[in-house]
Amino acid sequence: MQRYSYHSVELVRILWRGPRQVMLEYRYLDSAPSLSPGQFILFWVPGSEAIPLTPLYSDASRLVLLVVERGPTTARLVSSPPRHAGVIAVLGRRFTYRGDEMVFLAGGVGVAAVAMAAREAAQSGVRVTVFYGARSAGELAPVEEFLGGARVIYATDDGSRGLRGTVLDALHASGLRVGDVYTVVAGPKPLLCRAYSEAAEAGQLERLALSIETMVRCGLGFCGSCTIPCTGMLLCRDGPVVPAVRLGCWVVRECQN
Amino acid sequence: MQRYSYHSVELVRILWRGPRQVMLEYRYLDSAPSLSPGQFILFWVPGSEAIPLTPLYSDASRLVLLVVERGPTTARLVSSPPRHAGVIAVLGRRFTYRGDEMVFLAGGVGVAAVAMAAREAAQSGVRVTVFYGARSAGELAPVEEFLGGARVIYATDDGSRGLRGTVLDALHASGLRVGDVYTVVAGPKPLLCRAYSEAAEAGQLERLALSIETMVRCGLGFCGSCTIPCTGMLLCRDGPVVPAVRLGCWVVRECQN
Amino acid sequence: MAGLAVRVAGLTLRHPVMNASGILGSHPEGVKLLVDAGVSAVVTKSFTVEPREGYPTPIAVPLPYGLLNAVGLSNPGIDGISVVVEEARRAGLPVVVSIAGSSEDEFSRLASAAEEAGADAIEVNLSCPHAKGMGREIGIEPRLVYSVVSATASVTRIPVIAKLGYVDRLVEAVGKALEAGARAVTLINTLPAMMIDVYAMKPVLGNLVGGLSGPAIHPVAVRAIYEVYREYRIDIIGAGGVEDWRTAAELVLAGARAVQVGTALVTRGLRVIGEIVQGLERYMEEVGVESIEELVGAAHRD
Amino acid sequence: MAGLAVRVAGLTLRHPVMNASGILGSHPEGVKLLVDAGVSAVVTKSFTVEPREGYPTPIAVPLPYGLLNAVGLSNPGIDGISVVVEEARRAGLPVVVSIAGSSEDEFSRLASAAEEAGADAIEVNLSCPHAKGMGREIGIEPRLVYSVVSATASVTRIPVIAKLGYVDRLVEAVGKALEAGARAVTLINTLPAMMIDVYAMKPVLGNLVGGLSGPAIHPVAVRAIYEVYREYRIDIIGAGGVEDWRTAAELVLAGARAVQVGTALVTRGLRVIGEIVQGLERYMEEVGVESIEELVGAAHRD
Repeated sequence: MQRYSYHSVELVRILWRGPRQVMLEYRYLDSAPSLSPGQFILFWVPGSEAIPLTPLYSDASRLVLLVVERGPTTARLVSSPPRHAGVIAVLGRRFTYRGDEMVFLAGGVGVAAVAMAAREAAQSGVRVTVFYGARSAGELAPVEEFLGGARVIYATDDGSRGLRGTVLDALHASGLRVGDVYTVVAGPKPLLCRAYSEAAEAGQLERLALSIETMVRCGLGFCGSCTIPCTGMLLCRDGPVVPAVRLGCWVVRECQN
Repeated sequence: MQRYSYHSVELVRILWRGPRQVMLEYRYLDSAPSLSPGQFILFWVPGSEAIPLTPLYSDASRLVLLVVERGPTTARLVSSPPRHAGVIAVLGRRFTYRGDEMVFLAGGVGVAAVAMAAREAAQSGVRVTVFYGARSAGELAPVEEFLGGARVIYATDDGSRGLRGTVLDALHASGLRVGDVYTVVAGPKPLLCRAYSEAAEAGQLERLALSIETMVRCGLGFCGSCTIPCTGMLLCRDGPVVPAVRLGCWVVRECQN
Repeated sequence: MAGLAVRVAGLTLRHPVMNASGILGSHPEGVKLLVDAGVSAVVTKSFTVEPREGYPTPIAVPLPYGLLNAVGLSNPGIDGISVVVEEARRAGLPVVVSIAGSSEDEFSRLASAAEEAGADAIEVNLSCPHAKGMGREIGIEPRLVYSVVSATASVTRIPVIAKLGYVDRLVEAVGKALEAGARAVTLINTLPAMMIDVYAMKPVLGNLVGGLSGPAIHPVAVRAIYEVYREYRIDIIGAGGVEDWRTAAELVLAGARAVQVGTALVTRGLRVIGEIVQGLERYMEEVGVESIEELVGAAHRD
Repeated sequence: MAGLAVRVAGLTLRHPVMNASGILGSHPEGVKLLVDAGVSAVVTKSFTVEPREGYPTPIAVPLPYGLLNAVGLSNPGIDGISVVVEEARRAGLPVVVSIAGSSEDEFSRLASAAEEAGADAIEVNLSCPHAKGMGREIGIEPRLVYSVVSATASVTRIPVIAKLGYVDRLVEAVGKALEAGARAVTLINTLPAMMIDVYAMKPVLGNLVGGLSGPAIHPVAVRAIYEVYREYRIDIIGAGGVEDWRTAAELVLAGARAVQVGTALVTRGLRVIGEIVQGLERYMEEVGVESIEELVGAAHRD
């Protein structure tokens, strides 16, 4: 009934450590929220702030997070994850795709933004391929178990794993262009912009969705901090996964073409 | 989940009028409480006070009350029932009996205290007889439809309906003494006292329950006003229908034997 | 919907339901959402002279019976007023600009800027601390209420609404606000509150303490409005846990001519405005009144 | 249960959970129910000098998030103190006698009577109006808090506990109470509130207005305790929406050494005391402390 709720969580274990990254498993100490694919949480680090994160996985007992160091709170999380933390849920809009086939382009920590969506689609019978890229093999987090059986194709800038190149290169190498099948892209802004561009040129914007990032403060839709520039949308209400057809103005502003 | 709740009600119709009595039907305007037999409500008359009443009947749509004039608020209810009123529920302890047979002795407005219990027992297969008495035929409220098919035997002081005598006389005339079968008594204190006495003499106190009356103020069990003298019990928690075996001290104090 | 039309604080509203300050009223995008939700007037976020980032996160914690928040008056500053006002005026809605200063001078500057930008009324946020005050909010001190409202009303011709929390001397504070030129009051702001996570053993809000809003505070709001209306038959805008037509009607019966919806816009969504409006229409039919104004303060009648 | 033992306000308690004043503590029968429920101390109903019938019904209205009450200090008067105290002492429990006067003289008389009757401590109810005060409760005026607590503490040797609501100048009021000789404070009392039935269009309480208690006010209680403890490292008894071990622990972490349970005894039943005690035991095991005293005010640590 209640749309939003607060949950105390406790660290179970550190699942993996990478350069300036960590994969953490927490458990809910009282009730657990019910997250749908595409939705996210605010994760409170006591003594630091609350940051928006899309869980790699969340159910009644487990919360799995992939965190990359980007500021003081994520640095704290990566170096010294707190034994106890807080979760504010459920934020954002559910994302569902039920066609025959779809691909996810995940650059770096963007894989966290799409893992639950990929998993749910794969488990629902959609043919899912996740293109997951990072600078080098050591920065690729062990996310396969959270992707629900989706096919995973790796790409690294230095070629230390998978294709040498970006996830977009890997997509092309597989014979596809953005928008040939439904495509969801998450990662650094240049990746989002190039994907948009490619889909736009092919007239396939309706087959593309981008995982947007903004500052998030309240997370509940009233403070306005997460306004997605130029779109009239609030990320914590309408995102973070947003159909490309609504992002034309955003692209013009945010992408140097 | 919530033990107690407040409900707005609206007058549907006046079902019956007697000398200084009225039978009223109200409907719940929002949610309705779920009353079990033996339980009661506080009925708030706007502009007057809130009085404890055991409904003749209460379900999701209907609330039927039998009210006798005993003070300013009941006088108001009888003369001019308010279009809108309030109900605080669910007060008191559920009463259930599941033997083969039982009788109710209801003197005057005491019939309201036992109607739902009689109905529920009758509908559960118990053989139920309700002995209902008043001073004269005109003061007998038309309660049969609320008794669930129980057999009803009338008694009036002046013989204008049924047996000439009290409900206790009528019980005896039917061949029974108090305590031969499970007996619940509601009505003026002398009736309760005589019934107790009869059951005690026959060694059958465990087959008797009395519907007690006290002042009721909060109704929720914290103010102490409804303490049943000498028993350590709170009427709004433990009553109003109380097993006779717990009333020895009360009887000594309250009944002039 | 003629029956729901109401005049309050010099504003003509097609129905009595607007948003509370702090909900979506700091940027044009948010104003558009409020307009689409069907509010009868737009109430802006509280503007301060300088832009404010606000407090560190967490700035809002959902509770079972309400919301705990310590946003810290995040706002774009005095220069951000006009673009918000324009968005509301573009939609043809009255706009109430909320202002928060730490001194009388700041209130005056903000009031002038609001009027210049085209605001239809000014809501004075008296729940912020005063630079020279001794309490957690201006509203605690009736003499400060007087000086702040006076500083606001004296530089502007548009109506001034004083927004107060449930302070000890509420009726006295309202009296001072009226003396100083307030046209109306908004009652109430949030209640002082906090939450501690018992496992982390720390306060959850970044600011440690904050304000409680939502259903939990509704009975306090009812009393505040009732007590003030009993003393002064003035224009009151009611706020505090309004989440459906019944809670809105309760404030009206207590003495409010209009209501503000805050927390429920967050927890129940933007559709709550329309639901309240429709519910009030049905309620008015049921109780047989043609205009909602007939119900204002009706609980005070014998 | 040694880990739950706590000393507060001069009382030695086997665990920190007692009842709140107003719940079952006005007659011996009620005291017996409290004893059977497992409270660590009995807190009586507030006694006044003269017997008081109280306000007309309805005196209590259940709400979704709490209880609204206006009982009106119903009590048997000063002569009723001893039989209640005796019942608690018979059970071997400490007993805190709550007193409510309208003048300093009345507080003195009640305090003496309580001490004579064998009370272990006195809780001064500062949420009633003062005959010569100007506010709805004594607690609003720090100087009245001083004079009333002083009148109480000066005539008795047993500990005096000042019970306050969340008033504007709470920390100042607590300071005055301490200056006047209070050994501890109980925070908080109910919040001013009311309910209007929108169909009947009237306030439901017989007294029209009353006090809100229960989960709705819990976040306000947390803040009150936190703010006072931050200022004064004194003995605090926490009250306000305690309904389970978590809400009890939250008040302890904020700074309370013991807690009172009021509304939850009504809405959840007498078993709630035992549930809270057991829950606190498990909590202490989980967080690895041997004594609950290690947790008092822990939320203030860095």
